[in-house]
Amino acid sequence: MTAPALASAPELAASLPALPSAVGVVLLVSAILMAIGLIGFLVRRNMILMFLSTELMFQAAALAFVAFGRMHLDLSGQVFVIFILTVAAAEAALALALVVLLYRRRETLSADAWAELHE
Amino acid sequence: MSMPFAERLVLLVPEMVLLAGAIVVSVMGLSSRGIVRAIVPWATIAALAGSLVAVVMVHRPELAASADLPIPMLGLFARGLLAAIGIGLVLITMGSVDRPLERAFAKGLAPFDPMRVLGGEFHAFMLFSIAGAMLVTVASDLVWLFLAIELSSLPTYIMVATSRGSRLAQEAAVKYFFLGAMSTAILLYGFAMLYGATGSMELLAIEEAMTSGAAESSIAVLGIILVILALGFKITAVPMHFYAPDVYEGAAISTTSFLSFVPKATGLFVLMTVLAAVGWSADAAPASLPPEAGKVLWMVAALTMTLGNLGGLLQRSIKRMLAYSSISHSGYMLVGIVAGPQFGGFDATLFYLLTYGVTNLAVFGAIASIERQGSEIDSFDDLAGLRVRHPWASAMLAIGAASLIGMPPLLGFWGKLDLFAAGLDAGHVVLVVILAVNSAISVWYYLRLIGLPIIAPAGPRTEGLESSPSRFPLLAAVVAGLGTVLLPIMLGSLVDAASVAGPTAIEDASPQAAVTAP
Amino acid sequence: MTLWALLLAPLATAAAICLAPARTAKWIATVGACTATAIAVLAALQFPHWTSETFWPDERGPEIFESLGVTFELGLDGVSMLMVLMTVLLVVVSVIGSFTAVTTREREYYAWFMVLESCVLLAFMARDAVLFYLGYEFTLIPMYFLIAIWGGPDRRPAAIKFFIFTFLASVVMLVGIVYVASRRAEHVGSWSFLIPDLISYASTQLTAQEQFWTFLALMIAFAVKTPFFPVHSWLPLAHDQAPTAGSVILAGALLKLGTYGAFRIGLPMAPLGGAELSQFFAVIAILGIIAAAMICWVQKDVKKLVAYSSVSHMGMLMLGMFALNPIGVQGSLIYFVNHGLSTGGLFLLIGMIYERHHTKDMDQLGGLARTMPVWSSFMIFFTLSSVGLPGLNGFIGEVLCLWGCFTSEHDAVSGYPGMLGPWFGIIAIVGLILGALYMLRMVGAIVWGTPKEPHHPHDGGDHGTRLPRDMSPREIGIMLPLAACCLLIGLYPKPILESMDPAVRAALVRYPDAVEKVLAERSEAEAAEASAQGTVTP
Amino acid sequence: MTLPALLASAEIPPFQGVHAATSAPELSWSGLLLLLPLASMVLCALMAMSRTRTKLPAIVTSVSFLGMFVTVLGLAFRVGDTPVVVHLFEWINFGWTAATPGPERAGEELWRSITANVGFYVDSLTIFWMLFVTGLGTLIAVYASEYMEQDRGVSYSRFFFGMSLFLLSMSALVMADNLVLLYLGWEGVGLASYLLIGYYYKKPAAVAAAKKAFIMNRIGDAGLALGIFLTWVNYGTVEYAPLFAALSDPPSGSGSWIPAAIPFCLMLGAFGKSAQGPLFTWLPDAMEGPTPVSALIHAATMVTAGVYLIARTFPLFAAHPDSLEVVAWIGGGTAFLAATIALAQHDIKRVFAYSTLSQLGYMFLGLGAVSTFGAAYHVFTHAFFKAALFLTAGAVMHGFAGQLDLRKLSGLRHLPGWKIVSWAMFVGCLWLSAFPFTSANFSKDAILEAAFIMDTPSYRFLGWLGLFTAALTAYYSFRVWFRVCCGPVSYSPGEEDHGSDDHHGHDHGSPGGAVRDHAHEPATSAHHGDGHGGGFHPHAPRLAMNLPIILIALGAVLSGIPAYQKLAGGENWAQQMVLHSSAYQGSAMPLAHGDAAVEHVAHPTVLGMNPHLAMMVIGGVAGVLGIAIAWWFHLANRQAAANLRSSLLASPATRWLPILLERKWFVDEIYHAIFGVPAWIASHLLHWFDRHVIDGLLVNGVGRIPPFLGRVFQPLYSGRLQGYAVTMSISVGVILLWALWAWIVGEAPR
Repeated sequence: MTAPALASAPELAASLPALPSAVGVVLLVSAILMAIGLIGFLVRRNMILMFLSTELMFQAAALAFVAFGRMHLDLSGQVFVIFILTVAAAEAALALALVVLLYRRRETLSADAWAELHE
Repeated sequence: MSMPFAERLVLLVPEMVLLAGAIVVSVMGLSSRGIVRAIVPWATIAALAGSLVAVVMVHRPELAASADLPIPMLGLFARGLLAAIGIGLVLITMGSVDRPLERAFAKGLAPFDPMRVLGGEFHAFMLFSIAGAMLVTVASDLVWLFLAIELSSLPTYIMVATSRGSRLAQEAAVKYFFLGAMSTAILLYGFAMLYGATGSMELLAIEEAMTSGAAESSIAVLGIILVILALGFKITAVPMHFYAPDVYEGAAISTTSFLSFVPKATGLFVLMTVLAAVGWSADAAPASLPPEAGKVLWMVAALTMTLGNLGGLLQRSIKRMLAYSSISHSGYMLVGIVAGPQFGGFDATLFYLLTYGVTNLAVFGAIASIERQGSEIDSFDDLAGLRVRHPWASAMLAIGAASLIGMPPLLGFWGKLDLFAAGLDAGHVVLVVILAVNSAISVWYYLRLIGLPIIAPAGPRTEGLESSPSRFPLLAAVVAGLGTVLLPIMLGSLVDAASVAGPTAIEDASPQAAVTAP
Repeated sequence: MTLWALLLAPLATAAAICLAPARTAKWIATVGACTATAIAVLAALQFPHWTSETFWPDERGPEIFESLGVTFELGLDGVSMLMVLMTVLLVVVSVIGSFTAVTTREREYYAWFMVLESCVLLAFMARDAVLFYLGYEFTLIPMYFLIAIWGGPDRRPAAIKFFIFTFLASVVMLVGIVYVASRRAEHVGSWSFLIPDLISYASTQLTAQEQFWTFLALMIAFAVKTPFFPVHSWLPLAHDQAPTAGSVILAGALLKLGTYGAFRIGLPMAPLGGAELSQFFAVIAILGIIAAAMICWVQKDVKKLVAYSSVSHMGMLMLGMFALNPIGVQGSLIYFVNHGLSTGGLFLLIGMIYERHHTKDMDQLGGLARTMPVWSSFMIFFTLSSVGLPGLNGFIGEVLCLWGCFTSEHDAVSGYPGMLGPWFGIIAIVGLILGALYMLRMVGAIVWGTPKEPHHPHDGGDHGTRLPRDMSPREIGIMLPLAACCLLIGLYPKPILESMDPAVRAALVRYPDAVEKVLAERSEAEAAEASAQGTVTP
Repeated sequence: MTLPALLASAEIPPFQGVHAATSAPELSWSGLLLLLPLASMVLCALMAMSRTRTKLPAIVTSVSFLGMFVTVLGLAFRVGDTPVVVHLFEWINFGWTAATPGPERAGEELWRSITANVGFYVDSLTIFWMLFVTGLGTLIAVYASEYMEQDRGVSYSRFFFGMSLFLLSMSALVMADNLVLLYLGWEGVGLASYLLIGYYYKKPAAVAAAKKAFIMNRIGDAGLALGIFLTWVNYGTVEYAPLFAALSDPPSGSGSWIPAAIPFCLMLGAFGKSAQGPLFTWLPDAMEGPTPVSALIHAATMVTAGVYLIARTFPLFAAHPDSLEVVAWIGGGTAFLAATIALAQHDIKRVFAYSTLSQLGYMFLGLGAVSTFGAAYHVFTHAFFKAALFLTAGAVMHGFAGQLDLRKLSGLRHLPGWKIVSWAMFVGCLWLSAFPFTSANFSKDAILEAAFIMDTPSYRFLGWLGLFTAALTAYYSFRVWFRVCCGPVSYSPGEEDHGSDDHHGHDHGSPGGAVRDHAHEPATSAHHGDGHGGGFHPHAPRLAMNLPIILIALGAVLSGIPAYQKLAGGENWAQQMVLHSSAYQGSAMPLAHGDAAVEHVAHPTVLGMNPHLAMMVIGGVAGVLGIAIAWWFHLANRQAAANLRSSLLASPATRWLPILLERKWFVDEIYHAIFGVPAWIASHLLHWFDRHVIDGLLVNGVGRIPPFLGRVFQPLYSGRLQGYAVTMSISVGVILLWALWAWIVGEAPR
């Protein structure tokens, strides 16, 4: 099913000269998403929110993959996104389990509560 | 180029063995019969041994050459090394997981509760992680690479959290997990950039795009640097190394020993693979790395070894000191990668990884073999005068530390010599001098590992020390220590094994050719 | 085969000591050390002719690190033969000399001593630079233990400083060696660390600048080990704190590794660098001669005094070496042996006093000539050997070093142009006077004068009763061979000088041209500067 | 007339150069000169070990010395006018091919070598020197066998060990065929001197004196070594025969400073050994040693080694006449200075020690005035009379329990058993005063005469200074004799019987004891005015001491024979010995040796007289005058001396004179202030610098850098998860920005 689309890709690319700028916009969004995720990760003390921020960063990368896949007219970018989602799910499970464990121990979700190990 | 799927699958037999072993082990761990649970570590070792045999049998050059790998023979040495060191790591772990629980079960103080035992899972996670690390070396595209890295990483987070009941372990797990997730995001972003620059997920295709100039170089540079930095987390390289001291200190000693080797090896393998894919390989003539990436790598190497050693000087905790030591050794190994495959740099790094792995086993095993009232020791004060009651452990500590210093004729020296040679061959005189000075700085704190047990008189703190109930950590230490002393005798074959892996092209299988390529 | 046996005999002894009961340790060690001596003498007898220019035996060793061409190749020439003989002699003496001094952890002590001997011998016999480095570096470990376990009150910091200081310097040397090897590999196409290979490449193919840096890198290690004046500060501490036998072997063998390295690797490897830097190192050497001698003069601790005198002597030795002519280099080589014998003897004698009186303080001792006449005679003898009295060994080395320095000038009578010349010698000769000054001060304070022995409250303990007041036959027995060697070398140095001659000339073979070249460049530079100024001023 | 002018106007036979030496392997038995003392040394050491209490060491030593004397006699009959080289065995000897033969000899294989073997260069000068060295050595060994008898045991053996070592070294020094072997002997005699001065090692003064002697000598030795090195650098050899041959070539005129510096360096060596000029202070202190040692080493033989050195290497000096003038000035100055100090000393041995200095000064003046004969002959005569003086002083010391203060001894002449000593001392003093027609008069005159013959203002001044010093010499020598041997009998024992034996040694060494004794001194001497108080009986010397005293005094008398020969119109034997050696032959200039060279030249005159005659007259007058003054102050009117001193001290204008003389011109103090204290301070500073700056600041400081840097980075490891995250992200950001910037910058020129 993808074969004809791929076959026609060069024409498609030639017919859409504005495409790179479109990809650029998506990439920009991806970068902004990444930045938001990072900033969220850095400033939020709640571990669940922090984890959500990392998810945001993952999705920023996924967005970039999609954008580049579109740019190269290659489906593997989108395939990668599927895997990212899977891994993100696994990480989420792990994260939540961990958070529960930690909450039991300290009864707080603040990351700052865990600073016993230091120089 | 490509080959039937079934044949390709043969290359993955070692990983399959491990995964199968992991499943079996995790089930066995839930058995209500103590004897079955006691077999778990042995089953783990059996899986690793089987995997080792499988690696040697299946990783044939012609098979590897047709598997679209940027460094076809990396898998042979790397996977063999992982399996072999893995056996030692399992030995060090023996008797430490679930110990109070098992004792209670044995004495009948508590009824068996499958929800509370961890042994099976723990060992399964070890196998999963090692399997992930192995997969990295036979990954032919970015998706594989990413999945393999995650397979290797995710179990380690849980291992840290569950390695011991202490709060510290949980704190370590928090730090490790969250920072790990962040670095994974960065890695993903880097992969995205690479993909964007070259338009392909296939590593060989990326290589072709990079070397032919078809790639968008600015995005590629960005991608490479992001990948390097993100992998810095796995190999504890500056600036992504900050978690290491805390995590190493917080986790149980057995897990720390695991962390100091398997993730680091994974990171290095990925780094080599990715860099080879972007043109830093001997069969790309001339091998080239975007200069900015090369400089970043150079700086990272120099800073990593320096900051690692500087940090190591100030520690009172053995595990924390070993964390810094591990950071600095990552810096040393990066020198080989900076030098590049055409000067035998990857060979040197791989060989160094071997020496580091063996030596580390000796040190960690020795420390794991001693404890105080059932909990592990972690202060230098505990080591004073150790030789009186624990001669073997102190001897292995001394040998291990001497090897980590790079004292000839121990194994560590030869690794360092190889790095020196590669670095100087590639013309990185300053970097090598930094390496040399760093190994002198490291003497400072390693000397305490040598001196305190053997020289210092037994202090009040040494009174309560006893051997850990399992003798296998000590066995691992002694075997590794003897290896440190005796392996230099068969240096030739070890280096050959590492050299086969380094050159990215099968044609240049002889090490000389790679080294002396004009 | 003999050399392998020589290398393995001490190791086997060490293993035997570890396995046997503790009270037999010293006897096993004695037997082992004597066996090594016997093997060394055997090697000396087998040595084809003392004036052979090539190494003996001339056979390839097994490769141990094929990809880098590291080879386990042993071989001796006149110089290393001499070093080996001295080392085995000193080890025997030190082992026997430790019988009563070391009473704790005897097995470990003698085992480490044997390991140390093996390392030193390996460094002297190695024909491969990495092998040399191996022996050179591993000596640190046994020595570290010897100092840190059986040493004086400040032993731990002393041992650590010793270890780190010399380690830091020697890794720099390793960088230098590997650099040369890598350049050679690039040029020739295959790696080799064999010293002759490296030398024949480096001395001819490297540029002047490369040779300069190579030489500097190598000499940093050797200067610290030797030690040169500003980087000597580990030595007095180490000597002061080491047990007697440790000091003996430190002075006699370990310091010689530095000078031997400078002779075997440093000088021939980078002639242009050596020529360029010879003045610099000579100035440092002279500074060391004089400054260390003056520091000796105000020492109260006898052992520290002798330690600083080592620094002063090593300055003289290096001055001879940097004369870059056969006289000076011969002198410095024979100085290796002399210093080992006389300083070793002095350390042993001081150790005997320390065993008896538990002090090394000059102010607390005096007039020992009365209570210990035999000891005093030996003390005076070795002092005289140390100050370079003609007829004893010290003189030969000292006079040849200075001699070489004097004639080391452009258009020298010796036919070997050098960079130093009479002015260097005239300043260095002050060391002769200062040497007598501080050594006689020591002798005057402890041998002569009104008898004075320290009060030791815990006398009658373990040491006081077992040792005779004066030297025991065992102690006389270990001093006699040293004294005999001193006398023999002093009166008939000819065989030694002859046996070293080919090695010396081989080491210097590129120097006349190198010196000429450096001198020519300097005069050109001066001329250019002068002409530049000449054009500016008018 | 300046030297070059003298050279130009000389009507002397054309200069021939030093006779080429011939090799004489058949004379290798002369190696006995080394073997005999070596054997005796070894035997003494063995006897010390076996703790013998017999006189065996003395016997062995005396016999071996006698054997040496016989050997020298044998050599004297075998060796004629040509020097002979006897090769014994190889010592330092190796060679190599010159790498760069130099432009004029390009292409040649040039063989260079360092050759310093153990071999003898035997010519008449050698034999002349060895004759009196071994002869006196034998006699003094016999003397010492009795003198040291209280010390029988280990110390006795040790003493004779030292004596043997001394003669061994001395014969190496004198017989050597190269400068390096000479240096061996040179240091060897220094060592022997060190060991023997420090013989009474429990006395701090003796230990200090020994050390001082060795150090002062070592300074000289450094000069000698310097001279040797420079000689080789310039001439390519240190063996006499090739060296003299090289000197016979016309000078190459390279203009190098080295050949001109050589004599000055050698001179420094000679001054050190002979206690001249700036290096004189060790010799008076050396009198702490046993008296036979003072007699043999510090008066008769060792201290003349400097004279020997200059005489032996005279061709080197003659090539640079400026150096000779310096020698003359140093010699003349020391002669005068030492004589003035001797005026005010009370210790007999010290007086004699300063007289030795003074006489050595004459010898150097002689060398400087180009009269090697005068110098050598004075060495010869001086050896005998000074040995005699010391031996008599030793006998007094031996007999009076260490008493040497000439104020506390009187009228020995009249005591039973002391006749021989008194008259031998008289002979010594008379000779020392250079009384007319004594041998010393001839030898001293030869020196002074030469100074006048040089006829330059500076030499003339030195000549007059020498004459004035001669008067002083006569005064102080007879001051001793008149005080000690004449006048009323009175004595008080010394504080120790030479502090030698072990059971007395402890308490005598302490300075406190000495002070106490001095404090009690007036009462003691008054009480024991009759000389028999407190049960003290001086024990007069017995045969073993008397015999050598007689023989040496006789030798002093007979040492005039060569001069009498000359007066009788014959050949002066001693002069012939010197003239046939390098001391004359190499000197490329007319030497003031009296006959052959000088008498044909128009002489300058002294007070209208021929210098030779003038010296006889003026010297004689000066001597008699000195003796007369001594007689007035120290025999006829002893109180006058004390009065004079106190009146001098009373006047501020003159008080410096006695103080300066008694305190030896403060030379020791000045040296201490100029060299000792600064060196001490510098050493302490260096030690401080070494410990605190090099080790403390630099080494430990560098050592502290890594931990310090580690601490700088420590705050980054705060333990807070997000702290780490921030650091990581910022670092990643910075690196990315840098990469971007680098990429843009790098991209631009691409």
